[in-house]
This record gives sequence, structure tokens and C-alpha cells, in this order.
Amino acid sequence: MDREHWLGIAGLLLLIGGSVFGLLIAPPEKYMGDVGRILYIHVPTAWNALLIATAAFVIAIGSLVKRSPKWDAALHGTLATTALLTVMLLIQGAIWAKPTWGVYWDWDPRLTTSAIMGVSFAGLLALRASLDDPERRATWTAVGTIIAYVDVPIVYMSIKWWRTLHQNFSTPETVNEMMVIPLRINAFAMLFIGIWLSVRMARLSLAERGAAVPTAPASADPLIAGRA
Amino acid sequence: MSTSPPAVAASALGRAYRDRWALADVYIELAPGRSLLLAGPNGAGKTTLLRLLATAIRPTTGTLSIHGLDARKDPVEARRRLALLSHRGHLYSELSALQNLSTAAAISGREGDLLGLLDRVGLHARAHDAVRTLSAGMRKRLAFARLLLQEPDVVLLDEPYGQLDPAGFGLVDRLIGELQDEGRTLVLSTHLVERGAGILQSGMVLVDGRVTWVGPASGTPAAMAEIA
Amino acid sequence: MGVFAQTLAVFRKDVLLEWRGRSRVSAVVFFSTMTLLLFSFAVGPGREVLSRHAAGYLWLALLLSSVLSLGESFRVETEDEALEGMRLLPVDPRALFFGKASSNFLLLLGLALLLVPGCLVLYSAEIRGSAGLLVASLALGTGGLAAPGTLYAAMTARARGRDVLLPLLLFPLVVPVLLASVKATSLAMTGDPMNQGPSWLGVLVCFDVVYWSLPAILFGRVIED
Amino acid sequence: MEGVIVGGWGYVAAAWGISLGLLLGWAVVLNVRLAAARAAAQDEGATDAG
Repeated sequence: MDREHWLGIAGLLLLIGGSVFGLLIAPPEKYMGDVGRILYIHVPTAWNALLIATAAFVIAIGSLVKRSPKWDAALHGTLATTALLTVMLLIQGAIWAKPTWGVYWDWDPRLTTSAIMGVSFAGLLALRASLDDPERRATWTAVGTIIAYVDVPIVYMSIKWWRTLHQNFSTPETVNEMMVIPLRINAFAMLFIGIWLSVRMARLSLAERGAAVPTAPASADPLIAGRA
Repeated sequence: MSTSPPAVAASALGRAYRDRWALADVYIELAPGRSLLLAGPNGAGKTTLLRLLATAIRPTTGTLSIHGLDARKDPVEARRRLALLSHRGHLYSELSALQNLSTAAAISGREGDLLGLLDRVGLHARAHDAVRTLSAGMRKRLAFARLLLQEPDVVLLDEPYGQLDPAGFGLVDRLIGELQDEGRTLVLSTHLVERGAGILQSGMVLVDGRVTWVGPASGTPAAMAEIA
Repeated sequence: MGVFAQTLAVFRKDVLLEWRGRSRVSAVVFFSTMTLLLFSFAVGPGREVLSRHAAGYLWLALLLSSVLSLGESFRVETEDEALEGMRLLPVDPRALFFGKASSNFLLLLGLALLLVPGCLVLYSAEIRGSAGLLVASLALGTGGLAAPGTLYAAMTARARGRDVLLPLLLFPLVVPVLLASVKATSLAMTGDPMNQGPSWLGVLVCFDVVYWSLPAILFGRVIED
Repeated sequence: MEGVIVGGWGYVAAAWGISLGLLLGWAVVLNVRLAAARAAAQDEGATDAG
């Protein structure tokens, strides 16, 4: 059994625990009522999407420096996981926005930034899929990831200046203990599951890349051209 | 033996594409002013070797130094001393022959009698015509002029006789002779083994990405006959 | 030989290429004019709506055309592997980037300036703010498109399905530039009583610094083989 | 204190359901593809050896 399965199992158990706590035990939110429970999955998803995107950025730099298939596979894994979490984030955000703001989409900076981040990362996955040469694919994915990641705060700021209409999420410090617990549990649950998914994707990426280059047989007594 | 470093020193040079070695375990040690003939059937790795020597592609294994400069650490300096005549023309088809030359001259910071260069390769009359209107043979001549412009210490020629008419053959022979007289180092690949053997010093036969024979150029036709 | 002199040489070559290929450049101009027309068909002939959103349509037309001209600028480079020829000269890759990006910038800016009269005529837009703000917003905005566009065009020119990949990668990236440019251009067209224009220009300058420096660092890795 | 939202369990169920569904679906797809890729690699290895 691959080692990362322990993380997957831990994440799954935590997610079950956090869900039960968040959905059944924690009291309804003061203003949003039961709809506020969406935050117990939404906020951990958001944290981890950003966290794993940051990991992708760091891995992209590493991949440019190291030029090794393993770094590229790790980058592929974190990119795919970020894209998945971003899609979840958008759907949760839209569902949360409907009862809260009355519309599914309100050009809120965070939601819009997530959408743009999702499209950027999906674009990188599409770029990967259209390249055959593994070295070029690795370099270009890494370059694209660095640029897309650096762009995230720029997009966020620009949309914030462009239109400020956001109702801030409650932060764990200002809500009561019963609300902090499911947030924390689910944050770790999503982190573990995110890592598990990234590692699985990285393994898949390596496996689909095909057999590793066999080491070239070096002759003990090489023929040296040009001496004659 | 002189104490100056070899013009071309390759050690265990190899390049893999996916799980296939296009070239592996190549050793070259070419003193300044010497010349090397590359022979071998189609797909043997001659072009890959020349592109590796030209720093157009990165080696998967091994080291390359040009006049003592590590080609990997200091590619810009290495490129100052070498030039490649490639299958690919490296020409802008919209620009005129002269404009192609003047662009290359300006970017590499060289000055010279560009019209004189075109005269040397027999293209003087077409200097102001767009490259797109030139025949394949004329483009080859123009590519040759571009190489001469760079005054390379190490001259890399990939199939210099390709696409040329008999007059072109004579021109290439003459130019190669001049380059040798000027003390430049030559690496040349050609299917016209007899022709190459007549004007070069050392020889090397590649089959399937491996070096199968090295020796004096005069022995190359016999070595090629053996593998045929 | 410094990076600047090399950049200048590359820039000169690219301007020359654009001049030689001016029939293609003019096709891009017609395309962008066509998009301006299409927007009015989509929105309807209401003069008031059209003039109010003229800046937005102008930038969308520019964005759509930029993909064509950027893609074209690398088609001539990959046709006969001419870019590889440049790369094998003793040249700093940053010079190749800055030269290419500058010529693309010049082309887009020219296109933007050509589209302004189109907007004035078709959308009955006016320049109620300052012309200086208008030109500055167009220049800073097209600058923000040209640099990352050059980097991504260098990549997608050699990928399968390049025609869809370039906009897919470039458009989300340049959203900030689009937002800020539309705001600034719009202020120049509809009037700027609160004098917000300069702060949007400042924002664009910051974006341009990021969008020109980061790709310049990464370009060398993108074009290597 | 205007607009305390009452009810809304439908939204909660949709958000959690879709999220967990996506996670689960992706996990299954990923592991099936990985198993297939590994099986293919093993086949190839067997033919190479044989």
C-alpha cells in the first residue's frame, strides 16, 4: 500500500467528524442561521486551495531549478488538486451567495479571484495536455504556474478596487468555540485529503509519462573521436 | 601536445527523448584547427550530436566544453565562439537576404562587409530579395553567409551539401578549405562520405545513437561500407 | 555588447518584420473594427448605452485582436526556426524578450489608437476627459497585454491547439490590466470630475512593472529546447 | 436585526453534497486511472522481458 493512504484515511475520518460536528452539533450562525454551516466546508476549502496553490508555486520554482520528472509530477499533482478545490470553492460560494446576497454571483473579489485562478490553473493543465515533449512540458508548466500564482494577489486587488461589495466572512476569533471546532477539524481534513489527492495525481503523472529513461550503457573503454 | 584546451571536448555526451536515447556515450576531443567527419545512416544521431555541440539542445548526460568554456554554465560565451549550419534555415522568409544578415550582425554585435559576404556565397545579385523568393539551394548559401558572418572558432555543419547544385558543392568545398586555412575547427556531418573524407582529418561513425568507429577521416568510407 | 543594444537590434528586426508583413497587420485592424461593429449589433443601437460603454468595447476588441497579432508574431519565428537562430547567437535571452515584447507593444498601441476614432464614430463616444489620460491609459494597458502575451505566444506557438491555448492562458492573466485600463479609458471618455484617472494610471504602472519583469526572467527557459 | 435567514438546509445540503461528491468522484477517477496506468506499465515490462 502506498504510504499516502494513511493521510487519506486520516483526512476521511476527520472530514466525517468535522461534518457531523458542523452539521449536527454546532449551533446555527447568529445572522445566517443554518445556511452559515456552508462555511464549515467553504472556509477550509478556501484555505487549502490557497495553501496548495502556494505549494504548487514553490514546487514550480523547484521544478525549474531541478529539472527532474519527480518535481514535474509533484507540480502536476498540486495543480490538479488546486483546480479541483477551486471548482468546489466556486460552487460552494455561489450556493452560499444565493440566500445571503440574493444572487448566485455578485462579483465579490474573493469569488471572482477564485474563478480567475481556477481558469488560469485549468489553462495550465490544458497546456500540459497539448505538449508531447516531457521536458518542454515541465518547463512551461512551471513558468505558467509561477506567473499565474503571482497574478492571484494582483487580480484580487484589482477587483477589490474595481468594486468593493463584500460582506466579510466571520473569522474564527470572533465566533464562539463551537464554531471554531468544525472549522479547524475540516481544515485539517481538507489538507490531508488535498495532499493525498496531490500525491495520487503525481504518481499517475509519473506512471503515464512512461518508463523512466533507462540509463545509457557506458562503455568501459570509450571511443574518443578527434584524436586521430 | 599543446597546452591550450581542446576546441571541442565532449565527455559521455548523451541525449534522451522520452525513453529512447537519440545519442549516448559520445566522446570527442578536437584540438583547435582540427576537423571531424560525422558519418552514419539516417537517424543515427548526427544531427542530435551537432545540435548538442551547438548548445541548441541540452545534454541529458555528459559535459561539453568549447575552448575550455563549460557550455552549460556559460552558453552565451560558448555561442560567441561557435556557429551551426542547420537543416533548419534559421531565416526570416519575409526579410531580404541582406536584412537577415544585418539582423544577425547587429544582435551578435559584429560588423562586416555584408554585401561582400553575399558575394562570397554567390548571392550578391539577390541581396535585396525576400528570402521567401529564394530557392532551397540559395537559402542554404545564405545560411552559410550567416555562419561566416559570425566568424566562429568552431564551425558545425549539418549536411552542408544538402539541396545544393554541383556549383554549390564546389562552393562549399572552397569555403570549407578557407575555414580550415584560417585555423578554425570543423565538425561536419554528411552522407557524401567520400567527399567529406577527402577534405577532413578525423572520422566518426554513428549507428543508432552509438559511436561504432573512430579513426582518421580517410578510413570512414570503409567503416561505413562495413555497416551497410 | 549590452542587453540594451541587443534589445534594440531585436526590436528593429521585429518592426521590420511587421512592416514586411503589413498586409497581415492590416487584416488584424479590419478584424478589430469588425468586432467594434459586432458589439453594437449585440447591444442594440441605443446610442446612450453604446457611448457609456465605449471604453469597455474598445478594450475587448483590442484583447481579441491582440491574440491574433501575438500569435502571428511568433508564427514568423517558428516557420523556419528563425527564433532558434537568434537564440544561438551570443545574445542575452532578455534582449530577445524585450525586443519582441516592445514591437508587439508598439503594434497593439497603434491598433488602440486606430480604434479610438472607430469608437467615436460608431458609438458616438466623446473625449470629455483629457486626451492625455486616454493615450496614457491605452499605452499602459497595451503594455500590460504585450509583455505576458509575448511570453505565452512563445509557448503556445509550439503547442498543439495554439489558437485556443493563447487566449485561455492570457485572458485570465490580464484581467487586472483590463479592469484598470477600461476604468482609465472610460474616465478619459466620459469625463473625470473626481480626478480618479491618475490613480488608475498608477495602478497600471505597477502592473506593467510586474508583467514586464517576471516574463523577462522566465523567457530564456521558455525558448530553450 | 433584519434578515436572520431561517431554514436553508437545502443550500447546506447542496453545498456539502456537491463538494463531497466532487472529492469522492475525483478520488475514484484518479485511483482507477492510476491502477490502469500501473497495470499497463507492468504489461509493458512483461513484454519487454519476454
